[in-house]
Amino acid sequence: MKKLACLALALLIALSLGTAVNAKSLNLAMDADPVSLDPQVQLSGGMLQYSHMVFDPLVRWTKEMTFEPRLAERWERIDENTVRFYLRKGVTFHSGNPFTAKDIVWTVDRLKRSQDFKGLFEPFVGAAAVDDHTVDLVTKKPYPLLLNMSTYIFAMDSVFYTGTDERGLPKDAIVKTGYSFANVNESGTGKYRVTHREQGVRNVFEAYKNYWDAESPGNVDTIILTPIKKDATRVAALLSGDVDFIMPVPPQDYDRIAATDGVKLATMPGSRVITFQLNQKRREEFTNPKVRQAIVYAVNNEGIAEKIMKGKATAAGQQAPEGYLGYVEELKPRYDLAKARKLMKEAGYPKGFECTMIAPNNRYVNDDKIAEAVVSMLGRINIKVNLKTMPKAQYWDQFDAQTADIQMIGWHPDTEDSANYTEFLLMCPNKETGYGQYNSGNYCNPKVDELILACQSETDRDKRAAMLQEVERILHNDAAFVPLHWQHLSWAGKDALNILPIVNVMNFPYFGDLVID
Amino acid sequence: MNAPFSDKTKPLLSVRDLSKIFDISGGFLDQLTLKNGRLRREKTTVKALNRVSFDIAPGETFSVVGESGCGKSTLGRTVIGLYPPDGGEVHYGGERIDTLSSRRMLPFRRRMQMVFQDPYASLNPRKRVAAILEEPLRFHHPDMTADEVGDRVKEVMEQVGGDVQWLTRLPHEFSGGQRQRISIARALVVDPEFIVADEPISALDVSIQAQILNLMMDAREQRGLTYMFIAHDLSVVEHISTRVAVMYLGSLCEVADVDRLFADPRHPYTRALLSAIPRLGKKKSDHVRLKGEVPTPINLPTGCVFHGRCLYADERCVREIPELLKQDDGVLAACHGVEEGRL
Amino acid sequence: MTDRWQRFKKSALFHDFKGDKVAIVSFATLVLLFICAFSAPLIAPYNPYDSANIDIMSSEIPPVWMAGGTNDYLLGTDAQGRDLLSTMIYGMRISIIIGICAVALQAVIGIIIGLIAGYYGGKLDGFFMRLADVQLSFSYLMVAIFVSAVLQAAVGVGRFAEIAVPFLIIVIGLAQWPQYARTVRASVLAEKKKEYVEAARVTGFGAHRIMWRHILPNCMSPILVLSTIQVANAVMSEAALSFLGLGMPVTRPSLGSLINAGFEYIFSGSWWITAFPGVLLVILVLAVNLLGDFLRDALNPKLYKG
Amino acid sequence: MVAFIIRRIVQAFLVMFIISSIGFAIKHNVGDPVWQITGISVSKAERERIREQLGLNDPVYIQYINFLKNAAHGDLGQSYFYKKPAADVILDKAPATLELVLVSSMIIVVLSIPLGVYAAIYPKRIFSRVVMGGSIVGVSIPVFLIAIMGVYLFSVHLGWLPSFGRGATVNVGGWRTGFLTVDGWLHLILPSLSLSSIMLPLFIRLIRSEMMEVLESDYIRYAWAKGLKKYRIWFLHAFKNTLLPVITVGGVQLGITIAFTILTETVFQWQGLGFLFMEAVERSDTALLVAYLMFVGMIMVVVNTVVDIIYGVVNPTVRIAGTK
Repeated sequence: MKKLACLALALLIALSLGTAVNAKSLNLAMDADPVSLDPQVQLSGGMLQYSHMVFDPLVRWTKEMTFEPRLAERWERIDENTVRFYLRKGVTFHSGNPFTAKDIVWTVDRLKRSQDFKGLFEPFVGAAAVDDHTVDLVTKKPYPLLLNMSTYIFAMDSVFYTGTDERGLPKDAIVKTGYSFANVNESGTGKYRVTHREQGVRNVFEAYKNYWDAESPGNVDTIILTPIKKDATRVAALLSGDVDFIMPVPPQDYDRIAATDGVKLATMPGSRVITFQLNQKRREEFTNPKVRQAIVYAVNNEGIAEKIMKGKATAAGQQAPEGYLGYVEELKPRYDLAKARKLMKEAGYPKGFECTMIAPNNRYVNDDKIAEAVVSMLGRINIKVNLKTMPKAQYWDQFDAQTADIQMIGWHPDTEDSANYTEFLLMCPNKETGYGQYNSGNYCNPKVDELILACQSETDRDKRAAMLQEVERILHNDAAFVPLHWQHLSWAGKDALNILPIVNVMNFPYFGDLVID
Repeated sequence: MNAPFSDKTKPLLSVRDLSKIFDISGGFLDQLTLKNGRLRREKTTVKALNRVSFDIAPGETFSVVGESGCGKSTLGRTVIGLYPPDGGEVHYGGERIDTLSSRRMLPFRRRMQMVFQDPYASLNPRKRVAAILEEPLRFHHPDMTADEVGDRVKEVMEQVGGDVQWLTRLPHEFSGGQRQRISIARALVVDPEFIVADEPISALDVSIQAQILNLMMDAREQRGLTYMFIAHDLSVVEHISTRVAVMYLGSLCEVADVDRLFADPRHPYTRALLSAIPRLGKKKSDHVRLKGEVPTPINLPTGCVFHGRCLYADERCVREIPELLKQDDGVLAACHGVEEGRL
Repeated sequence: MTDRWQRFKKSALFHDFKGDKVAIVSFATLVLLFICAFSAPLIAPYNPYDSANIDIMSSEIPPVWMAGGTNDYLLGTDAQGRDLLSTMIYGMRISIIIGICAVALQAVIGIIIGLIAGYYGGKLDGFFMRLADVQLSFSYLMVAIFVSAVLQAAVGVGRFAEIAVPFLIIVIGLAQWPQYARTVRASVLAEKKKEYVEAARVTGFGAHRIMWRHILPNCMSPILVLSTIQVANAVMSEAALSFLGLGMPVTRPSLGSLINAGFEYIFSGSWWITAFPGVLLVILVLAVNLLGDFLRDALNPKLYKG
Repeated sequence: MVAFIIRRIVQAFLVMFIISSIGFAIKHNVGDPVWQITGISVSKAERERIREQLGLNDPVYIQYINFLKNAAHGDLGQSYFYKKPAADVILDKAPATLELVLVSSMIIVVLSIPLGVYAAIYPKRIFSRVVMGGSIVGVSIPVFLIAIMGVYLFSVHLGWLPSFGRGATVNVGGWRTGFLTVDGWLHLILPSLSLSSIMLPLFIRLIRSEMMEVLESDYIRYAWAKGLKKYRIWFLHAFKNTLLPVITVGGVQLGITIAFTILTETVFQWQGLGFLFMEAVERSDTALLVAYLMFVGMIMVVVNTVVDIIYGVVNPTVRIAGTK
């Protein structure tokens, strides 16, 4: 019976490919597809994109980086540790179960157990149901980012996920590497249900008929998501008309897509900063701030942004992009080759030195090409760099072991907040607290640590901004890292798609709101 | 040079009970067969030599004759050490040589040489004649100067009737007869005392055969060589040999001085062979016809290997292997009939 | 030396060569490419390894005859701003070095094993040939991928650029030895039966001397023909590995990694980054293959099939 | 025959053992899977706990013994990415590759035999020269270059053919086939042509040279002398004897074809084993890597066996290779 159903479904898909015009279906190609149907199994861009299609969060980010009510209709701060959410009524899960405050309590409990999310929800005590449609989120101490974190609370159907499945295993188990009920079944409140999933090959999402958001203009009933990993193949698929929408778009093809009739390109500045870290423990030279500054001055990051990123990146002089609390207007990119050479001479290395560099080749946009360009730029101040690029699967191991003197890392804060950059990348590495987990430069400045720790419980926005900006200035003057650019986000699709209204800086296109003309 | 072995009373080469078995059954897995539903390991072997014994005295030309496939080439190769024997002993100049390591064997390599049948295959096609001749010399006499080597090569070349100009050429530029001269020169260049000649003329044109034979006989005269001459052509053997051994299916039938053998063959197989030689004035009815065909050496007949084809075979011949026994006149024959005086 | 040359001029091989236009043209092409490759520092307009010559701001300049092209860069520049012509010449040098050395390595391993297996036979032969069977049942590409994964981890990452060339030589060399071993073994088995080998043994020569000085020279024509084919194969293998991202690093590109790097630009209009190295690679491999074809016809060796 | 079977079984075990060892050797070199299954902001301690849970902290030999134990029961481990047993994933993806290889093999057979035979019979004709010239050019173009050019020309430029993937597939008893839909066939064209581009020229040349050799032989001359019809001579006598070496080489080449699927499938995003393999390398999905190696090794042993048997059927004068 199951086989017959599969057969019928496959035939249906085959037919629908031929008659896609009236059905308002979307053929979507991304670089990867969701690794699981369980939204809490992994914290990654792909999983959050999936979560926004199939599940709904309490609140979500708008394009302007404000909060938009979703399952929570409104919210208010009750005391310094608690925010009360008033939930939408009449919402049902895909299973048909009604959505209540119990589901939020259950979801937050599970988030605190999830290996990937427990870190983010560490400041939380938990959620408490006040009544069926009111729930309190309680933190351990005043927490300025409570709403930011609420965007991660995607309501899961507590009834559906409770109990044991036919194998006798608990349905709520979070399993990363094998079977679990939640990995292959879903019941969310989102616009789309997963009707067919062949991992890595094809995923079909169909609109849920009892979806609560009747005001959304979105008119896409079926989404067929195909992962296409190789950039050129993804672009070829769009250009040959095999798919309607691709993300991300490789910069080298921006012009071509923009110039092709029938397809269009949409880009937006992003908040992922690409940097190099100079390891002061491996290289004595890098402990000298003049050498670090010389390197920053030698790197023409505006050239990289213009040429390698085809102008679709913003050259950076600090960690946080414009719009973030910590952003400091006057910290600009500092390319100046003459000054770089002078600094090298002052530091006592007019003849330069030799060192090693590693970078991934499939993690960030054009990561290997950027690294290669930086190698030749450093060559101009006589620093001879041996570069090795590798797939991300091997990269993080090497990064963590700090096998090279200069290492690339890009960072996008899960909290959409300035402090997050510094906490992971530049605070003094500390095994107990976990701060500085990705600080392979081993930069350590107690003043920076002090400021970041203080701002974690500072709920006054202006005071907090001042602290974060102070941090950026210190890092800038110390040349604590080599800032390159903020990657732009890019999407491309057929002309009939109204892409711009649904995309945002987090790179979670809200496909539920997509309108196809 | 040959002084220690000029003693004519002691044999130069002595072969005792020499046996050689070739295993043609392949690897372990190929030996497995299914018999009556059970897996068994079976070896397939060819008994090329069965307890062959003879002596060769210094200065002799000892010929071994027999049909093709009778094991005479194997005998030559085993004697000279190309094949390790599976039984028996080979003594040379009083010393047992079949068990020597290749290093201990080296001095004998210089004293024993071989001439091969196929002049096209026996010269390395990639080497110039000079190299073919010089290499053995340099190998055995590392202390010789280049001039000495050159002189020695030229000398041998002249002796075999070759031209000094041949030295710079490659083997494919020569005719079969010329190549065989070069082969002989290669054997002679290390100044051996004993040469195994494995049908050295059978691949040559008839007109050339005599020249090569004469060359070999001249060399024997000049150098006091001892030959073991392997042939299937009795008429040639008659001319050059001092003694003749007749072989059949890996066993010796008869060993005798050449005159005795041709005048008075004892073994029925020798008789049949001799009767096949065309001679003037010979009646056709004298021709002894053998029945049947040569059996395969994979499954040797019981008793006398010749019994299946022998006109005189009786029940004892089927049962018992005859010994090579000395007759009154010194002829050795392995035949129950001869022993019993039936023949 | 002149003597040898005279003799070579009289040989059948040279006679055939003179009569074969395709062989002459491909040989001339090959000689030209080799000269270009090995005099790269002299003839290439720029040194692509010297970062002083590389400016990111002059990336993706089209060839001189196209709109936007400049006389400075005859065939344009690549995505890093390197002169494409110079990069190709240097890249070809790397491809050729890897190709030839990898074949030399396979040949050495294969010939030693083939000689030993063929000459001694028995268990040794069985062992090596089983090993060759097993390895051949995986194609060289897969073997190369494994070996490269293992070796890459073994050498660490820092110095990879410096050891990349010997690394690829070893990878391709280890992946391809069975071809040689089988061909050599087959020839040795045929040669071993010939009487000149017995003559050598009768003279008392040791096994090594017989194998190397007597048998091996007679196996040269299949080895020569196989070697030309294998050089072409090795150049292609290197390109394939580089295409999969397992080959030469981007800072010292071979033709294969140039094609791979350019592949991403094929839709963007900068087709020359992948097209020119691609054409050069095809010409190089084609010339070697045509020459191999000629040798095969002229020497008519029995190659081991399969 | 007994020897033959035992030899094959021994060889299969040998292959499997070597592969599993190699698989294990590279397992620790293709990266740490824990990085692939966790988000980047997960803490170090949390990662260490996962590693411990997965048994990745055990000594290598213990992991290897555990692996062999499980493998003996047919369990090749769990794919981290697919969250399923690796063997299941392999079996899921195998149809795609097998169909691709099958279609390319068909293309090779259908084209190479007539072209090779023609070029052998009429070596001087213009068309033969074109075929032979074309084939040597074909041998000299890397398969990925042909694939790229194909996509550029037929998909992007002309828009005639799809550029990636298998298109619509139909599940027939667990075998997901692209043969039953028009879309599936359209998707097959470019990948199968690219894949056959490497072997087709080789086969044309092989068939031609073998056929020419046979045509030169004495018994064919004798057949001419007997006055047999030319088609009878060409196809019944000469071609039949040409087949033997072609079959032997063909079997080995099939293995190479399977490896070249890695290149073709990468360019076309063909969801088969080759693509899976490269993805598994990139994701350090080590159980899949080992399972893939063992699967391909198994296929090769089977193919070699079949080739030997066919060889024996086509030419009864030689018994199955490896027996006396």
